[in-house]
Amino acid sequence: MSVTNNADASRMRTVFFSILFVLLSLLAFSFPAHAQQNDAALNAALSDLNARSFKAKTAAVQALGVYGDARAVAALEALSEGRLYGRKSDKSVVIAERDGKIYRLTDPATGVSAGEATSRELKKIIANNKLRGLIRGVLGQLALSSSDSELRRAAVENVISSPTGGSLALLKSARDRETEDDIRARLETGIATLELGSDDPALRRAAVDRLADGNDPEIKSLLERRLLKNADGSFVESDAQVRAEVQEAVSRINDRLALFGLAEDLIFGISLGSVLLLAAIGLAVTFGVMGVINMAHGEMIMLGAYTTFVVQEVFRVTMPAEAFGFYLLAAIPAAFLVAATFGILIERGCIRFLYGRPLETLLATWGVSLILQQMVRSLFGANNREVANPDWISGAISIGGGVSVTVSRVYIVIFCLVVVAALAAFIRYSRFGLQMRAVTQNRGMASAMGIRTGQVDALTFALGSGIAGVAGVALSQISNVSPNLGQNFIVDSFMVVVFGGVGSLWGTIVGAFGLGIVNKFLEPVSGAILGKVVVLVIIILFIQKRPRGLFALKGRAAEG
Amino acid sequence: MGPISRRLFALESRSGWIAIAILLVIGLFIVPALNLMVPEGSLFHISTFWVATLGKYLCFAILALALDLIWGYAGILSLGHGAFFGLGGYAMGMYMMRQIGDRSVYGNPDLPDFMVFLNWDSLPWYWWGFDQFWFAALMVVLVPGLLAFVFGWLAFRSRITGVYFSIISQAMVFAIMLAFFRNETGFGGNNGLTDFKDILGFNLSQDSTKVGLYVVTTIALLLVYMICRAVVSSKLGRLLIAVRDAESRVRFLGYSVTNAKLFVFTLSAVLAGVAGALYVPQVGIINPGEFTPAKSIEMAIWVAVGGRGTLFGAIVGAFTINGARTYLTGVAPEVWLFFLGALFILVTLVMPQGLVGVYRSIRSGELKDAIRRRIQRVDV
Amino acid sequence: MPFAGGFNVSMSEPVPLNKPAQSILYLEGVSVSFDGFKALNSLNLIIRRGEMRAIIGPNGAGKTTMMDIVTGKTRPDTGRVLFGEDTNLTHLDEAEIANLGIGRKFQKPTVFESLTVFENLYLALKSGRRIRETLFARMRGEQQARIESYLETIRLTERRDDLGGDLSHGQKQWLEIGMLLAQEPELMLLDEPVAGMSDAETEQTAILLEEISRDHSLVVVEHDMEFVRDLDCVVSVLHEGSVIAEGSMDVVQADPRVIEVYLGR
Amino acid sequence: MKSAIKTVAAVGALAGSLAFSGMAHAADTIKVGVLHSLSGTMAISETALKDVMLFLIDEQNKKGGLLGKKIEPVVVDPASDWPLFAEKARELIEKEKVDVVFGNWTSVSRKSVLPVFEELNGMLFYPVQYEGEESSRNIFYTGAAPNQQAIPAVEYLMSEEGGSVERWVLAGTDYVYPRTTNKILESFLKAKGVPAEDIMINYTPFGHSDWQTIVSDIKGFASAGKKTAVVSTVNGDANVPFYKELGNQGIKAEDIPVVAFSVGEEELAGIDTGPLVGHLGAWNYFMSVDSPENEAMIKKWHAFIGDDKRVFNDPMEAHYIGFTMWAQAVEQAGTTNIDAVRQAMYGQTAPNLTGGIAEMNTNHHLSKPVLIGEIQDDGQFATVWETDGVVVGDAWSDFLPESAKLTADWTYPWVCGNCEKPKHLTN
Repeated sequence: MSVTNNADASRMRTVFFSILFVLLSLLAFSFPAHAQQNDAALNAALSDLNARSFKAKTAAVQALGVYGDARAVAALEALSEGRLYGRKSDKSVVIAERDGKIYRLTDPATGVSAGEATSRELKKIIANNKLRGLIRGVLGQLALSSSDSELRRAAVENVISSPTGGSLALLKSARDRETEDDIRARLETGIATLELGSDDPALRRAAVDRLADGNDPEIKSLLERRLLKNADGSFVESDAQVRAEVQEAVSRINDRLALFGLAEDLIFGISLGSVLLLAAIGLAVTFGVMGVINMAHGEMIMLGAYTTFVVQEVFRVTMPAEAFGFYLLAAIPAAFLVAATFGILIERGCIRFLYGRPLETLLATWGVSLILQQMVRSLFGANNREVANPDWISGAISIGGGVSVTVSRVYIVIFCLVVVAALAAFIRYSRFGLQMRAVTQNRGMASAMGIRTGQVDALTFALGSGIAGVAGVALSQISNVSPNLGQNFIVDSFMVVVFGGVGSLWGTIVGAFGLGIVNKFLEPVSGAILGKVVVLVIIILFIQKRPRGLFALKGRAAEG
Repeated sequence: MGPISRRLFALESRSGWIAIAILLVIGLFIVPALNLMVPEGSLFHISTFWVATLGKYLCFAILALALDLIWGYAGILSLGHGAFFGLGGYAMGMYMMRQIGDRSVYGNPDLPDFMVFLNWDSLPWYWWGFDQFWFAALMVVLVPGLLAFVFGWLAFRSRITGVYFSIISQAMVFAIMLAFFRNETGFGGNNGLTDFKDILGFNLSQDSTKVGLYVVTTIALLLVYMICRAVVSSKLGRLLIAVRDAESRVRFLGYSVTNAKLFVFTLSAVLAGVAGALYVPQVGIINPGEFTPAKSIEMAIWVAVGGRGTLFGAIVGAFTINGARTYLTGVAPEVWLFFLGALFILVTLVMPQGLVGVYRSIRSGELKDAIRRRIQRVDV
Repeated sequence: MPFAGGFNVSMSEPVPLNKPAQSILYLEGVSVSFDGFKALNSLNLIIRRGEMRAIIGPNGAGKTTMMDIVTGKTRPDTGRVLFGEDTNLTHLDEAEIANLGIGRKFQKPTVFESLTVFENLYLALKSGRRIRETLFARMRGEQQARIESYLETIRLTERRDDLGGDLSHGQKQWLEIGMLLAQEPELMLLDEPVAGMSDAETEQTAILLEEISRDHSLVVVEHDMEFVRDLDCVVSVLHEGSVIAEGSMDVVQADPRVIEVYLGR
Repeated sequence: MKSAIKTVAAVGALAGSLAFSGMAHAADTIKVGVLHSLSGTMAISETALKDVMLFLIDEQNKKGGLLGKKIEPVVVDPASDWPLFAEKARELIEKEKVDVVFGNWTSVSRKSVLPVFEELNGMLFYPVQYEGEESSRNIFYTGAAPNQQAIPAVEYLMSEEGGSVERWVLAGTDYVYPRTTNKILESFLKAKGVPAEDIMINYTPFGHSDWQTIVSDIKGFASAGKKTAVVSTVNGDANVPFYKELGNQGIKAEDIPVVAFSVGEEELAGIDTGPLVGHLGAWNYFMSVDSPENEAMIKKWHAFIGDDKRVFNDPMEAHYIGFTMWAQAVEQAGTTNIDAVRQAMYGQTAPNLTGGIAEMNTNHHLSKPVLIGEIQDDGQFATVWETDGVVVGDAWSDFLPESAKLTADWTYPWVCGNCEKPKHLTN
């Protein structure tokens, strides 16, 4: 019992502070001139930010929110982003920008430079999640009146996701001022979510009407809570009429969400499929075309990922900050070259002696993979390396219904398709591709026609390895970059190639996406682990039916 | 004596028999005696570490024999033999788990600790009977055998051969690994079965028990060797080699390749299960780590290194690789994988017949010819 | 029951056939296609018991496919394949068909290279084919004598203890024929038995086949026209998956369609 | 026939040379075994612990060693292979005759070596936070027990300062540590009045790399309008893709904070922490803690390893504390005899690097402070909360019915790792 009491009390406190804060902030908006003059209060609030207790910091943030001028905004932003420091010498609060080994300081109260300092002379002012949430709300409310529509758009989201007691009034006034349709729509929704708790049944009904069109799971659960009963047995939503409408709205949203759920599984499946395809595509060349079981295939992916890391570090040191984000583009050819070079070394040094003995290449390349793993471990250390997601592939695109697609995965799907298309075109149209197919189909004849089969073998293997390296660039964006990276993909890659049909690029594509989608549809039903087991069993049983995979060559030629 | 029967005897030459006898004497009498009777500190004392480690190698040797039987003779490379080894081990582990009784941490005589911990209220049906040694021993051969039979029947009937078989057998062991990692599966999840106290009433932490297990394993190795020898020198052995060389020819001769493969694959799985069952009491733990695909691949490498298609080679390979691992992980812990990797590459490239093959070519003077031929082949 | 196994009957228009009583192999309306390519097109063929038949035809005419169908390696899309009186072969697998008494030699000589010549024959020897039987098999003196006699027949007595892989190309062909003999089949299908042989070897092979044909039904697919002529038997000409002519070598060679097929336009 | 005899002789010689190779060792050093995986899946975490052991031994030798003898590290590689752990443990104790072993990371590896240490009466210092439910006479647990990590973290999140969380996702890798921790947390939360529908438990396999569905489920679970937090016991390799997915799907710490018990500075070094700012970790040590001991230690560590980017983390501090206590105990006992040192270990104290004093309890677990930190964009944790003093590590959790009644105490009158009543009460 005491637990709930405590929680209630804390909620009460929050509400109280919020109301107080909104009153104060309204005051601030009405008398900005007065506030700006009162620098003493600003300074006091700023120095309170450096207090030890989070309570004092909270109060200081709220006080700064009341100020609402540019200086307060700058200080709050700095605090939220971890750029606000306390100078140890005079306990003053400064905004610090790192510049190599030193920090350039700015006095938040005046906005002028406060000299430089080393990291030893400064102590970071820590914000916790609660404080950051508060700052987000405060800055959002301030930015609601910004002239920049992008800022307003973000601000609306921030206010809605961190609502306080006064948010409703703010949102309403913002709506009345708003010129952009989409922002106003968002504001309307935000207002409706708040008005759902209004005392006026008419307002509540209007809110329900408004919200019934949405497909946001948060709104759904907001509505669902109106249907619950209070502790005393009465309904949260007292009006039966409204209750019925809420019920109706919930079921409409549910229908839409079910569709979105299917879409989500499909999207996740495609995304997983593209990862599988990337991992397997190099193998489709070395195993599918050449018949070489390359157990070091995973290590080629790993080499690609480590090349990405090295290119990133080179960019970090040599390139201006704006260009840093494009290290990924530079990493693609680099990874291809590195992995292809290793591919040639492996082919010339090892595999070429083993043609026609596929099971022995398996063992030898297993040895190669051990050596490569240990090599990377000795060079880069055993732990994970950080490969940053550049800004342009960070974040997510919301497609409604609580479903969002992360940008990096969209890029991976696109990238994967581009790689496959490029590979297919290369094999089909280039002279080398022709030679490659010729050597695969009839080595003796190709050799008699003057094709240097040894060279073609080496280059084919280099091609497969290089593509694996390129896959490593993409996989470094969503996975560990560690010496074990390759091992995580090797079993899956072989499954995809065998399932799709050895020697068939098309089969590999269909196999990868098929397995990805099946896996993702199974996962919610059976859990992640059992889902994977089921997929493996499906593959094993499927191979019984079609021993050569989905897209196998038929007839006598395939039975050699 | 006809030519065939002469060849039967020639397979196990007199020198072969003598070698077996010498190894047996060392294994069965000298090692235990040096461990139990020679006082610690003496130059001739063999520490329990070596008895336990050799015991482990012996299990691996049985496993390697099992794998050699199907790969070296019938040409079936299974990359999933860890499954049979592990299942045999689990069957034995379950018996020893049940023997713990109320000496477990939570003191529940009816449930193993991990079940108590996961709030299971009763023993799942597949644990029934494992408090009886005979039942567990039966399961040691039955479970791997049955799995191999079903899996093999599906695969061989559909004529899945070569690389395809290798890869789906890898998928099988991988699936089993994932299933055993799950705690709900009821085999202790990642930690597996551990904390064993005794086997058949013998305290596992006593040196004499360890020596006893070691001796039993040595005898088991001999028996398995004899079984494999009997199989490969029978007409069936010829048939298996024939299957390896020209599978469709065998079919057109009227033999059922499926049945031949199925028989030897199931036999091999059973032997692997026995190896696992002997392994677990000696290392004191069985967990899904035994099902990792890497381990199964490595088993094939033992056979390749020792010499495929020679039973003795499988034993040599298992001892060599595992001995090297024991030695190198202690002496060169940071770089030993380089050595191991290089060894694998070297063996496949320059010793296609493995160590035993090298030994034979040195003896017969074929080595020089072989090298010359090899160089020529590369030039082509 | 009218007998329709006559020579010199053009089979270009498939006529419904009635199975002759003495036929050992009877194919009716057999068709099979791979990825749209019709390898056999409603093929009709009848081999009488004790007959030796040569089958010729250009590359891709369906000769090997026909053998695949008979021996169970390939399933026909349509058609009937009967062995002996009324054993339907289309549902049996290779081993079952072999055990019925049909032996086959491949185009590319296929022997067990890691086994000795003697062991190759030992495995082929007609005896228990079950796995249990092979596991506990003991060689009997009578079996050994038989192997020795086959060795004699295929002229490999000298090389009995050499590995199959060490034989010359021609010797492998012979060994394979020897293995067929050891199987004691009623019907033998030989796919290009003299391909890659020297003239002397070819001649010897012809003699060998004649010896064999005395107590076996024999179907020989061959490219070597001289060799076929030497066999002196009925010849069927296959083209695009059907028989276009049948008869003695002279008759067949005079057939305008055969000439057209072989000489082209 | 000669050949066979030769073969046998060769095999014998090989075995012999293997057997003798380890025998020659000087008796005038004190040997410390280091049993951490340097290859395989666990090398990621354990290699750094091997380095820190070499560092600590080097430091001690600079101070003149122990009992006038130099300390000699014996490093072996159990290669993330659990049965190999047991073999190597036996090798260290029986063949190398080490006086103490520092090692292991995973629970299964500890379970694998435990019978070896008990049989041969060895001494193992185990430095990693773990699930508890164990107290061996031969193992000292210097990492956190669940009550030193999980419970304080959840209490913090429930507090107003931590965001008044009411809804909980317990996400973990499917093995014993997350299972135990989640069970303990579940009963703790229920005791605190959290209804069952506000707790979601999810398990994933080792090395799980595709987190799209689960992160999306978490988002869905969090959309119920109550403040939601994720308690992550996700292990090792799976963390990077997990956090990347969190960051990419835009889950901000202000909305859904994730508190992890297996993610420290070493793990964060492999992740771009920009999008993760504010997610939490609960440990007994953070590298960022501003204390003179910590600063000095990091400086010496960087000098030793020759790379000032290398991090120092909680298990490393645990090794530091364990090693310091062991060295003191050896000095006090005047011998490396295991039984004497064990007795001297009880009540042994050593300064924490974060301030305060750690103490070895008679249940073989440490008393240590608990710190909650938020991830910063530089890959460090900023401490946002800490316990007032030290917390005594519990071998047996009070929140599990079967274990609540058990006591671990290796001194008179108990002398027992899991007993309901003292063994020597009647004596």
